[in-house]
Amino acid sequence: MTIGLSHYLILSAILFSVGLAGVLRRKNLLMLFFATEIMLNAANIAFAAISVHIGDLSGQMFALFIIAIAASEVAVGLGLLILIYKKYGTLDLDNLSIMKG
Amino acid sequence: MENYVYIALFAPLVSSLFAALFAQKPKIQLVGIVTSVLIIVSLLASLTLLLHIEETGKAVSVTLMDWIQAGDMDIKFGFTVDQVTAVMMSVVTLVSSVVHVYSNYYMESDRSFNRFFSYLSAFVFSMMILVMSDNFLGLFIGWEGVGVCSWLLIGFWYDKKDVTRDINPSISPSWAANEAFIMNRIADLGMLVGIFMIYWNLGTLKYSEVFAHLDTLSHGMLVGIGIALFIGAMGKSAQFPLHTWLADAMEGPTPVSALIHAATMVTAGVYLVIRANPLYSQIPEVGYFIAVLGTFVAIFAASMALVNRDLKRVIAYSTLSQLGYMFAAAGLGAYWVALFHLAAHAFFKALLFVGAGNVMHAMHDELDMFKMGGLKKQMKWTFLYMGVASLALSGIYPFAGFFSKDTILEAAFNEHTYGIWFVLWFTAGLTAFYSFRQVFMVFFGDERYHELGVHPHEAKPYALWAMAPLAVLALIFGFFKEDFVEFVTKFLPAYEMSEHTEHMVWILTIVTTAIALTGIIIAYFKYSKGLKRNLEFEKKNKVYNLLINQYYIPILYEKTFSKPYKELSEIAWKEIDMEIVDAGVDGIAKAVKVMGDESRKMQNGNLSSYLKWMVAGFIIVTVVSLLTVVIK
Amino acid sequence: MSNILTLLIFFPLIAAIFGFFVNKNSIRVYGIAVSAAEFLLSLWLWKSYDSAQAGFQFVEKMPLIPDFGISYYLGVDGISLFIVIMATLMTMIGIIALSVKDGLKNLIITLLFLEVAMVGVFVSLDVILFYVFWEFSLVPMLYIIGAWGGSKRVYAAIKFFIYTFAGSLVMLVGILYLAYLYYTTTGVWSFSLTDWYALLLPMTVQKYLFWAFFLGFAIKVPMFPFHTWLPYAHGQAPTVGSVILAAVLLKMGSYGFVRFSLPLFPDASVAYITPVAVIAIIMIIYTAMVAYAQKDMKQVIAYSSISHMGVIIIGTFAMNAEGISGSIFQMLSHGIVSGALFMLVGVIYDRRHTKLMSEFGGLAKVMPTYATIFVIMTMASVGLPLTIGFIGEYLSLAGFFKVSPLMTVIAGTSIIVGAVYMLSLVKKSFFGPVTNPENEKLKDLDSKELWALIPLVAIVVWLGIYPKPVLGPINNSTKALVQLMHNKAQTPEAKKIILVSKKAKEAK
Amino acid sequence: MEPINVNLNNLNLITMSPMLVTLIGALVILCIDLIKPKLDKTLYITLAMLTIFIAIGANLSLGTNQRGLFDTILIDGVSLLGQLLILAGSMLFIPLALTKRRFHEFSYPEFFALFLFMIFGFQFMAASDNLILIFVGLETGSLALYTLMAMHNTRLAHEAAIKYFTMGALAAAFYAMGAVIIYAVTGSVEIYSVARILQERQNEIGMLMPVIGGGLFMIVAIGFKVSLIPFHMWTPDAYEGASAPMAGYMSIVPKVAMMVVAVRLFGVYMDLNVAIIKLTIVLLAIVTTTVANMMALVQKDVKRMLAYSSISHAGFVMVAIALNTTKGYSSIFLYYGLFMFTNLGAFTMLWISRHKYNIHHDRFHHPYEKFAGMIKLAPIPAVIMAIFMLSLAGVPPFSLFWGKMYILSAIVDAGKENSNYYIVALIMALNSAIAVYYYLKLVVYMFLKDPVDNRGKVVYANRAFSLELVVGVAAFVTITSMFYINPLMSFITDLVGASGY
Amino acid sequence: MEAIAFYTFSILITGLFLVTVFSRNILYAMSSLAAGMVLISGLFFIMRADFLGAVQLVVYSGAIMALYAFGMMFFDATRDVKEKNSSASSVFLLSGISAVILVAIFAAPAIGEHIKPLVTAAKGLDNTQAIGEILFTKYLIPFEVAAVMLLVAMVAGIVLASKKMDQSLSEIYQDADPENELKEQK
Repeated sequence: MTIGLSHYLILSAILFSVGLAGVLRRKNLLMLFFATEIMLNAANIAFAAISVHIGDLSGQMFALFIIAIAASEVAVGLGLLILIYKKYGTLDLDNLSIMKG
Repeated sequence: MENYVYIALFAPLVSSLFAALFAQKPKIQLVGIVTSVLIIVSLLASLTLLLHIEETGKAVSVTLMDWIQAGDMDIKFGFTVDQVTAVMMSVVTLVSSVVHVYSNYYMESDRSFNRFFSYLSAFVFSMMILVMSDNFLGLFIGWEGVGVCSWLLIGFWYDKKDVTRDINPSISPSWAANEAFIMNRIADLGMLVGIFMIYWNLGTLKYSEVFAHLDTLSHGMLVGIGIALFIGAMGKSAQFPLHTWLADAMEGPTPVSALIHAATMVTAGVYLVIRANPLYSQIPEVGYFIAVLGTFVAIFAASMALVNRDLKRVIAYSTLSQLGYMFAAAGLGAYWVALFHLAAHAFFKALLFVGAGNVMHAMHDELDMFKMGGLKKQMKWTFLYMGVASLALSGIYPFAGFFSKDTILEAAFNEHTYGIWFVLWFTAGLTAFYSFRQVFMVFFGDERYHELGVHPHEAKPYALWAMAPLAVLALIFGFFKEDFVEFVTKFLPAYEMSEHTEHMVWILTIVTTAIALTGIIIAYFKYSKGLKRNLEFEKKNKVYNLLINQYYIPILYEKTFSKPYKELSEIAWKEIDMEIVDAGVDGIAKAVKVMGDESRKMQNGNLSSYLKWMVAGFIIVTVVSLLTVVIK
Repeated sequence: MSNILTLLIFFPLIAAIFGFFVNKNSIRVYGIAVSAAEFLLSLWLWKSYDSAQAGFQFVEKMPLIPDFGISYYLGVDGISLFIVIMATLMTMIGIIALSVKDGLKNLIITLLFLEVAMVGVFVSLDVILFYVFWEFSLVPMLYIIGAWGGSKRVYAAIKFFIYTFAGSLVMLVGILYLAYLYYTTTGVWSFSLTDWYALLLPMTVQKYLFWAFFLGFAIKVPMFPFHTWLPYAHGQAPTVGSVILAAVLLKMGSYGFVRFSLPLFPDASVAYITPVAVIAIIMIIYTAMVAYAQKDMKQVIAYSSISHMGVIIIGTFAMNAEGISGSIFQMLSHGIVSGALFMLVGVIYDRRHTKLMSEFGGLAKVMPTYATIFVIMTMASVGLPLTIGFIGEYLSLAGFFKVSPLMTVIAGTSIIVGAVYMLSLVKKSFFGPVTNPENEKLKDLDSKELWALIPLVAIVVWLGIYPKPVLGPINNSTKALVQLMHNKAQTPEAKKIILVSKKAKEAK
Repeated sequence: MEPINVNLNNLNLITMSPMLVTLIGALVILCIDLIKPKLDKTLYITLAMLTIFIAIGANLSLGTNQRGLFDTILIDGVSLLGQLLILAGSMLFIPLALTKRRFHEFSYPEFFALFLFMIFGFQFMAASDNLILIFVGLETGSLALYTLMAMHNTRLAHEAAIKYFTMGALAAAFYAMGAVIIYAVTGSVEIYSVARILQERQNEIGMLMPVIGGGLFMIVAIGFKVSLIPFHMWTPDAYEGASAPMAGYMSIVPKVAMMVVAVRLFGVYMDLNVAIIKLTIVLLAIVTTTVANMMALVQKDVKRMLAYSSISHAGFVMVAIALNTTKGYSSIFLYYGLFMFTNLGAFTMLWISRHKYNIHHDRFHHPYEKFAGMIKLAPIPAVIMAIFMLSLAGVPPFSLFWGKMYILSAIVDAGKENSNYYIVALIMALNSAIAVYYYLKLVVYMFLKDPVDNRGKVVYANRAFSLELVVGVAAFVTITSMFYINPLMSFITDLVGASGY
Repeated sequence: MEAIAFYTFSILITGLFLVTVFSRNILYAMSSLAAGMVLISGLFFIMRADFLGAVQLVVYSGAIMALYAFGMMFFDATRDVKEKNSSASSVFLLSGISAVILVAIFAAPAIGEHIKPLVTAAKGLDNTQAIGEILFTKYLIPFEVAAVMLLVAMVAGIVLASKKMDQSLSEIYQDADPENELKEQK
């Protein structure tokens, strides 16, 4: 039994959904960010797998840049979290609902 | 001669405008004099024209200027004075002159003396346009113009308040004025439709051209035009069922009633039928209908006059009745007879009204004849005038009415419409009865006016002098019958009695005179002495109540038209316009707003739900799209 | 003077901008002077207008957005000429009669802006330009109603704006579609009306476009059942707002029918005569009834406007020169008369701060001059011959009689129902004894009001007796219009109903 | 392993010049700050403006239809237009930092550096058809933008930034996944080759599903940025939380950048004639316009209302993408070009009236009541604000009317292909009628109501010359639009047409 | 062999990420995330995407997780997080459906088939070399932009987390102004 492209893709799909579930479920912003990392990783797996499968390097490059993007997002995201943590003393997004309607 | 046409036409206008300049000023006697003089000038011009036409036998036509030009429609202010017009002009200006002069007396202490003359002269102007115009639309100008003047004059004492009277629902000058105007408008619509039909079928509205080409039209179309125009005539001449306004119009000053609602305006309908004789002679069935309706109105109105206690209303009903006579004649094709009666009627009816004006003045505007009586002593001349007029109205030889009415009866007989003849004959008796009922109630018997504490007095001499021409004409006009016939039949179709009728003339005359005399005699016995109101009778008797309530027609109109219209209007406004149409529009706006409020709830400020919405949106979009693909 | 139309449009604009620098206390005179100058300018336009010619005159054309076929394209013919003059006249008279104290400066400047839009609408021959002015006219009116109006003014103003705006947006889609059709047919973009006139459209397309334009115009007219903004707008607007709204703004809709719907979609117009006429009849009778039920003088006149507009629509859809000329003349007549009536109501409102008829009664005794003018206008409103009101109404009905005698008879009840509500208004307010002690000491018209009203009375009588100087050019242009429609008509039905007058035929 | 030879001439480095300018500008600002801190903000403002100015120049000097740097950079008409709009919007934004009141973000040079970095990122989005570069550019710009928002340093700004950021992260994941799918069927992440390959393969079995799926993922990512409902949720909050000029900026520049991407990406789908994607875009656009309009109706704060209004404008513009006509694509840029001035003008008016303490409302800085009776307190600003509102509402002759007209016209033209577009045009037209209500609401408050009480100076609180200048320019552009529409539109059409759209 | 490794890794990764997503304890969540990342790099190695695996290991498991760890310490988040998690059903529904959608898309036969590689390095290079070549030719610009992006992230992080942000200039009223805004409120 060989592991084909679809195995990876389905893994990617599952991980994407797991990440999505986390994003939707989490109220703690830090943990919510974790979930977005999972989603990006899911994409990475798919890219890498396709890239390897067809022998084209763009996919791996894309994955590489996604990693860079994820890193940048973390930096900015954490900055923002620190900011609101200082102001609100909590990371619960339920507290962030002054603006509505 | 053209200048005379213009003088006859515009002298009243100048008069009106002159008076209008002072309309808001207190009384200026000069205004009365100037306007009267100008109307007399118009009269003289009219008479000159009459003589001129008599001499030459040719009509005088002038075109003043263009009026409406649109598409193929080309309507000019054109005036033509032919035999019929000349007669009408003379009658109108003559009565107008008398009424103008008389009004100097009648309105002498009225606050709005000047305004009155302005309106009155304006009326004369409109009437002159009506009779002089050489096309239907010009006629319509006059038609509506007299309507407005009538509105203004009926409502002259506009500041009177609405009062509820026992026999009329709710009435005031302004109410009556509006009623008259609106009823006339209903008829005017018919007239307009007639005009439209003529225009679209013949491409012109000029009498001469229209009548010359009538034969190109189908019979059905002619009937349509005839009916439409007659509907117009019905309104102006207060024919059933559009008659109620005329009695109510008595709210206006009495000279107005004399001029407008007796002598001139109300006869405009008859004039129209006479004018359109080439049309109506081609459609005898419509003519017959007109005759029947006229006959009906004659007896219908006479019956109401029998019991009415209101001095002016009695005369109004008699006018209505006489208009019925005229229509009967015109409908039967005896156009010159109708015109002759029109002229004669104008004289004696105006006289009658003006006389009634004297009585009213004497009685301080009291109109109930039961409160008068025995005025003969104080008002000799007035009694004389009204007597003459009543005799003329009753058709007693040698007064004018005798000749004209008799001829109508002969014509009815001649046409073998014996039913019409019989009714008209019977009505002649009624006419005599109510006319003299009135004379006796007012001038004979006990002096019941003492109860009111009034001191009757005769009118001023110049007023009495002013009435004289009418009285004279009421007396002698009948003797001009032959000349008149000769004159107008140059234009109107000659109406020759058959030989059979010629033989019967004497018998008919005697029969007619007999019934008239019978009426007078009955009236004499019943009303000349010891008159008392029989309240029990008035309460109980159904026929009396039917008549005094004008066959309940005003009430019926009130209940079936006025009130429902008002209620429907309220419904249209409050229920439909506000609740449905407007609320519908607002409903859309509100719905949008509500939807905005609802959809705003998804923006609940919680990041988690925002994220969910985003994913949900993605899923909805995707599932729908992918399902579409799969289904395809 | 070849660019008089440009001058006519931009003079008030520039004057309005300069108006900002005029001191508050002097603004009134400035307003009168500017509007009078504009009026004289429009009279000059009339003087220079060649009545014998039917086509567009003083044509100016300058590309504005050439790639998209939009140009600055102006011109007047007999149809628009007098509406322009009426617009300038009514603006002038409205300004003369102004009784507003607060924010007079803003009001006058706004009125001048409004004048720009009004003149622009009627002289534009480029459809987009027309649309621009058409929409822009809403803005000053919004301000006028909303800022100087009655207690529900904001509601009324917004309703007016959004309602008309919505309608005209549908029209815009129609315009764009028509432009596209023109483009596909000829390969060039053009929004010039005269270019569009040459376009022969298939019936199916005409039908859709007809309704698209219809919606825009019908709301403006306003036609039943899109009329409910009007009573609010009139009821709440200050006098000058009502005057201009009734006199000019409503005419934009009916003018649109004549200028656009008929010549562009002759077949569809003919095909839809019946539904449109039925709506018009409903307008005539139904709103007349509603008017009769009103308690407020101004509302009576507001609803009467709708009723009269019904007659105008009837005349427009008569498809012959008589009816269309009549409807255009009726536009003028209604403009003058209802303008004057609104002004008259404004007079009494200034004195008593109420417009309820029940508050009045017997005014004729206290204010005779006022009553006289009111009655004259009433008579003109009910279409008395020899007043301006008759000719238009008569011709409209006469024209439509050719199309449908039965419907004309029903529509003709306008002369009855019109009399009913107007006379009952006059009776309730002017006749009878003076019951309300507050009314006993009312002042009659002052000189300012007389100056505003007397010219209108003069026009009412003058054009009633001698309409030729106005009706002649209208008639010429209308005949040409009908000829154009006839030539364009494709369905046999339309060919039959669009009736070219004989004289025009002979002239050919 | 052999050395790789790269010919510098083939790189076509010039295509990078506008981005390089902004990059250098940003770095210069950072360096200056490092060397000598506490310099006045005017210096940075001027530097930033200069940078943008040079970038515009660099941009204008580029010829169309060239690729550079291993084909990752694509300078076609659309990218030029996109960059021009981005730069012009930024140019209008920068002077707004010179306010009378002091605000947090403008006090730090980092703000201006980040601002230029952001432009840099967006420029790449516009100037590339490589999904990777677009993604990187997008994130560069977005991350900078989040920071700029947060730097306003109010509670609401933080909340806004977090919301925007988090949703942005999710959208980024969707973008990545969309790219995966596209890559999985084409083996390429470059749009032009994607287009080519899809064209070749479109009739293969099983193609439709991934093609559509990829498109839908991309719609989420793009819809997020241009705020299509239901991916718009961040928009009102972000606009409300951000400072007024930043909100105005956000309503234009990032959207323009993303619109360019959308044009490129969906252009492929349109050429393939994938009906589902077309339909989805149209439906989303309709829903966006309609729902946003309805939500805007019930707002109490002008800024928030403008946020919803910009959503509805985005929806309106989005329809044009589905038309796949040159006119449609051109009108997008025309619309945004005009919208930029009007909307930024409106936001600047809000900015001028910005004051520190909320008077009328606990939460809102710009509730309607604040502007009540403005015509009496400040007639000229009131008139100008009203002009902006009317322009947004699409009342002629103000600028957005023309944009609206062109888009509607483009939609109507497309009716030839599919008559349903007539209905779309009607819906869009009627939407404008709904929209006019909330714009008028402000006009009503300003013109038709009396001031709430005597706080005349509130509407002027933040007034400064540079702000007035921006408003003046915006007003001028808004009013005189009809005179330059033709050259502008032909310029745009030429550029768009030259790009093959 | 590959299959075993794949399944092991897959199950582990999924499990770990599930822990990340569902754990109440932030420390567990983070640890399992880090572990998952490491295992993903394992997957990359299986695929012979060595460079990517290395980067994953270094950047993710190293840098990113380190950042998170610092952040976590700052937030004092070692204790259990009390979350009022939104209704599980909607979360599962939404994520489940998206999983189905993704799987449905990925299951399409056209995925990954008949594709010619477009971006390839010179033959005979191993993965890292190939990537190096491509990265510095074809993807030079994205690489540079990514560098700028990281710079932006750095500046942003510094700005946001710095003390400068502690006091908001936007919310205080400065006296430099001639008028006192507070007075205006009266």
